[in-house]
Amino acid sequence: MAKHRGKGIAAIEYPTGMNQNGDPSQCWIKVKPDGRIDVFAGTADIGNGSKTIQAQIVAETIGVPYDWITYDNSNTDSSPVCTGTFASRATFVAGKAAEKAALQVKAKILEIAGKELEIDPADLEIIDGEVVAKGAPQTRMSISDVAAAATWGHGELITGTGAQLKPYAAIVDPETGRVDSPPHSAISYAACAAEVEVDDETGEVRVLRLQQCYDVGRAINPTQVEGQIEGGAMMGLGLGVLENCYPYYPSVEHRGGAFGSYLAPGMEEMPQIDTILIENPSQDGPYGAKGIGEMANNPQPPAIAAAVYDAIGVWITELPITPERVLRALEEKAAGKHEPRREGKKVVFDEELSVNTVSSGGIRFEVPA
Amino acid sequence: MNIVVNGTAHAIESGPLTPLLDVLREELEITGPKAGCHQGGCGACTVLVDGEPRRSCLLPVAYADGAEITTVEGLGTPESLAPIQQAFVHHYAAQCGFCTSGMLLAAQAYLDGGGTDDPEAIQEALGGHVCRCTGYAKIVDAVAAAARGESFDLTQTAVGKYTTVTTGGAT
Amino acid sequence: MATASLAGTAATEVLRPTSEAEAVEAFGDGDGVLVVGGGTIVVPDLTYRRLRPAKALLLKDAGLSGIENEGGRVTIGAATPLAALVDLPAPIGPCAANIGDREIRGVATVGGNLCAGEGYEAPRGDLQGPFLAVGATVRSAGAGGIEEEPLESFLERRRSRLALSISFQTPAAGAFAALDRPHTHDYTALAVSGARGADGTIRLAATGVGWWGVRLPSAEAAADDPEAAGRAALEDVDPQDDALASAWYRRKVLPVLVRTVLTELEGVA
Amino acid sequence: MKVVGARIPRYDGVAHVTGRTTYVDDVRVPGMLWAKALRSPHHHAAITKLDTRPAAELPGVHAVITWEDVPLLEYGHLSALGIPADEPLLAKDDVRYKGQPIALVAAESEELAAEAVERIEIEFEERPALLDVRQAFDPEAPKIHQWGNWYPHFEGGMDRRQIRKGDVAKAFEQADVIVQGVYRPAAIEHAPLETQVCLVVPEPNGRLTIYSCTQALYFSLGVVAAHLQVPLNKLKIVGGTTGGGFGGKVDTATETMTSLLAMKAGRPVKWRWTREEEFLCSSTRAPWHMEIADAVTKDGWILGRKMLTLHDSGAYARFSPYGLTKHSFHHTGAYTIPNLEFDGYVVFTNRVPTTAMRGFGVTSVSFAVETHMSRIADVLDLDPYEIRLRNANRIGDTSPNGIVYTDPSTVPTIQAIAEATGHELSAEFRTMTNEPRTGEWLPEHLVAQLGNPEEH
Repeated sequence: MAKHRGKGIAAIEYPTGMNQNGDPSQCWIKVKPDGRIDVFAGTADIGNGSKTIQAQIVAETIGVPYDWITYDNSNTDSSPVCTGTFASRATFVAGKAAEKAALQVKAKILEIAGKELEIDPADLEIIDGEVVAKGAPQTRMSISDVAAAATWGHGELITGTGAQLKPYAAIVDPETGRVDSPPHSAISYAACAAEVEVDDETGEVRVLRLQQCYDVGRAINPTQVEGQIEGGAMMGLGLGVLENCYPYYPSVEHRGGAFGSYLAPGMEEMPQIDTILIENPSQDGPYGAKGIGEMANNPQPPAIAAAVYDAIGVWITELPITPERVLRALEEKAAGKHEPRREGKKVVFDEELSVNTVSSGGIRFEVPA
Repeated sequence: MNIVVNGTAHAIESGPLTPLLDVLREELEITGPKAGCHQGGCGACTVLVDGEPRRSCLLPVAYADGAEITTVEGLGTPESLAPIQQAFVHHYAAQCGFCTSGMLLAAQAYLDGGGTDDPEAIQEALGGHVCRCTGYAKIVDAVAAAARGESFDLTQTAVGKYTTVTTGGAT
Repeated sequence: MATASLAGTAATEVLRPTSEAEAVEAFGDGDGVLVVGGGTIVVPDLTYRRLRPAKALLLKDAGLSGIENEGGRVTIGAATPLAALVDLPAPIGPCAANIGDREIRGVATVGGNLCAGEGYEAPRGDLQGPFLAVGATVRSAGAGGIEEEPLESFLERRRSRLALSISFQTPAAGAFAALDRPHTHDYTALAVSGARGADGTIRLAATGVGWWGVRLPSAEAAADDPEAAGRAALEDVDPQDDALASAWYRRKVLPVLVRTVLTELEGVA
Repeated sequence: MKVVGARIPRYDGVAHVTGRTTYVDDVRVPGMLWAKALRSPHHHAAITKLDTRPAAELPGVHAVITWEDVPLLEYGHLSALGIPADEPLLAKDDVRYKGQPIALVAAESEELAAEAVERIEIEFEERPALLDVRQAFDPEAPKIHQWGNWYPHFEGGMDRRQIRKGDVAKAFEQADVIVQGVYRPAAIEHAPLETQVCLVVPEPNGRLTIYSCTQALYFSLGVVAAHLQVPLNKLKIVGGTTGGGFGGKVDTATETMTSLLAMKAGRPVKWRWTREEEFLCSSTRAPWHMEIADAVTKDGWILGRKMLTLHDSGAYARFSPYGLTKHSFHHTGAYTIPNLEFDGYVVFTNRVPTTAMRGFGVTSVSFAVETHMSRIADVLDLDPYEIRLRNANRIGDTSPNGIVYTDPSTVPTIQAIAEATGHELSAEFRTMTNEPRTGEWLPEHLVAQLGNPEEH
């Protein structure tokens, strides 16, 4: 007849980009006669903020104010290939393509400016939308003037393209799973501590607090990173204690067909969420960025499961940790049936769930003693 | 039947049982309110009906006959954003944006009713709205900031309330 | 004109009475008539084509809204929105406050809630529980004219009646307990209401343990001992599985909520 | 640097808050028709009769399509990777999940389309359903898929994804304790606020403009072109603004069928799923069944791991083989375990096909591995932070499939959380780093797995 609090921890890792690569993203950029910059890419913005991120990368790389950039991902006629917004790749892969395209644009701007100023482009740099001679800042030319000169004087289009692709890493050994080249070019890491309160009579679990640390490589836009992490945390909370398409899995009965019967997390379930970002740069991502969009819902469920154990002394390893599962586990514990089987040096949990119990003559999980 | 939407009067041809949402979106082509579920479960279609927040997918248009409707288009324009719209931009309270118009109108009704920056009161007022992207934290922050009457810098977003950034490598 | 509505309502005759008398007449014997209170339950059913009524009776302008209190006898019009109930004493106020969110409560009506669709996959009539607990009577129209009867018997035939109002004597004390899950999104899995009348009689009722709200007579009989009453309540219910909770779980938690309500009632002078 | 690292507002933020962002459902074109689908009411059944004429004859109906209208009926989600296809765009001989599309109608209104669907005459012969992945291998299990009950097309004709590393038998022999557990995360609905939707407009030049909510414009372009057997320049996908996805909108669930309707009707057609369809008929995150046995020393080193994974793919393969492979590559989590034996199966069941969702393939294994880690700490009475730090990935360690880690952050992220929560670590764990292993952090069992991070 009480509410119990508990704490748990989990640490996770997650790859960036498609698991075995082979997933190109491309970008092309053109510069208008007044120096304003049009970026074309095929990356869908599903809310993750890739329009903003790629525009930031281009502005930074060329050296112009952010509001000089227009970004167009609207259709497959004008935009080059992007495999898609999944696999946490929109910043890491597609953002890299944008960086590469921007570097080409920058080189072209410096080349035209070099002709105009009669200075070796290698001795020029771009600062705040102006081409400036290194060491002689009084010698300068605005990018607007460079673009005008290219358009009306040199008869040139300042443009750039970029493509990012790691070739497909084929599995060469189906026995061992070894691949012929590295399949993931950056791995992101996170740790999460959860604090929960469990009502031992109704079985209700409330998540009170999530403290999380993510290695994001480089936060191109810290607010958007927080947005991914906070949104992921609530989705992870849903995975941990609320959501289930098949409430009687493996049965398909009683599926919820409405928000009233499928428990997506609501505002009132929001715990306190603390976010710590670590920037341990990746070798391959734009400005050292890694992708953290997907992993943001991975560490909460195990942290919550450990916190529930800490609170009431039962392991619930089927998700979500519903009030019913809590009460059933507590009932088993009271009946002395929740303890693992110990045999020699083996400690065996969850035997009732194992294929060894449920399959008849089909598949077994053999563990050497 | 007649309704006034964002100050403009419209004679309605749809049948009286047609949900207000479908009248707005399909007959009047006012597409700010979103059809997230047509079940009353998500709040993406919320509009103000005579100042009260209502799920437009649940309301037969006959029940809005003669009413003044405010949709997100009537809150403010891109050139002149309402404070709650500014708050959502500054606090990064919209990601995919599909829940945003309903969320904004629920928030506006909360503010119009004298709502404070108390997070629990905000959660109670907006709690029926589903957002799958943000995890709600920045939405609550935005509404609270608007309730405090803050002014908002639209050139940058707010620093997360509970965030620490450790730059410069891990080891 | 474009239409996105799935609803097959073009063929539906829409009736918009402007008084109780007109509403009663329009309803007739109720055959083929869909009553639209606030619309929060039936409009999605129209949209999803689960309802294709010959006639729809819109109650909004029928004057059936309002709350009167005459010496502790409270009468609530069937078209009164739930938002108007949240400040009523327990168990009614807390239950009303627990339904939907501000936007739903602003339009959903008492009558609609009492006549909510049956069953475990449908939104339940949450208010059936507290109104049973306070011994409410319902005034309704239909075949045979206007009649007033206890809520228990009304519930059995509510699909063929037009609820006009519901009345009850304000209890000396009341209490309400529901599962503390995210209620703004999910339907109530289980709730218990209790009331103590002026004469000390305790009445208990539950929603989420049957096809509609039910009295808990066995628990009432054991009300002196909250623990025993909780166990006894199981004799009064026949819960089933649904998307939110299993019958097993409902049986497990019903005694807890009954005990909680009775304990709270004891604490209220 | 001024722009990178800055807290710039969303590029489309003002459009979002003023309701000006145009999602697919907001696009208006004249003459548009509405689509509705006839879906399977059964989990598993043979289709014994299908007659769409009563629907086609209804005034206001402009097109009806079935499997016969699809130029290339089967094109797999992973066909681009050379993996064979198993799923017909529209059901042909049988249905294998409740909600599977069988026929579509395009009509003047959504209501009329729904009415036409109800007129389609169809008969089924129900078949037994397979729902429990653990019983899919049983001799008496119903056979539900042309390839057998589990996916048989991994490299080398393997019927499972295997990882083999080091010497597992020796690890289990040397272990002080073997901890074994079972982990079963649930199927999850993506539930983006925008349901699946697309609008296809036939253009006068013979092209199709496809307004799509896809998360992957070019991926969907390829899928539609393959089914329609047309070159890429016949199609223009318009999108890039999606009302939430979370993985579910990589499926290209509506684009091809709507294109077929638009071509047949010669009119623009919109297909917008109801929320109920989204919940009951759209693909989900997979439920997984995972069994782990770890060989552990009493001070908390994990010497070896045996693991069995059954990935509930639902009725067809979709992305599941990819997801299982990713799962296998990450089945040690944020830790270095030198001796591994992993077997994973993609198992078919009569439920809606499962697909990618946020964390695809790894959300499941993160839950299993991390809960298992907490259990091991509890069984051995060790600090749950410290056992993780002890086994943490370090620079130069190798992954299950032999990749050398170059920038792992298990150590600093856990240390940061310990500090934030006030969890006291003993000195050796407080001061350790992710630098390559030496001394006490390089016990004998971890020597052979080391790789050279410079060669990565």
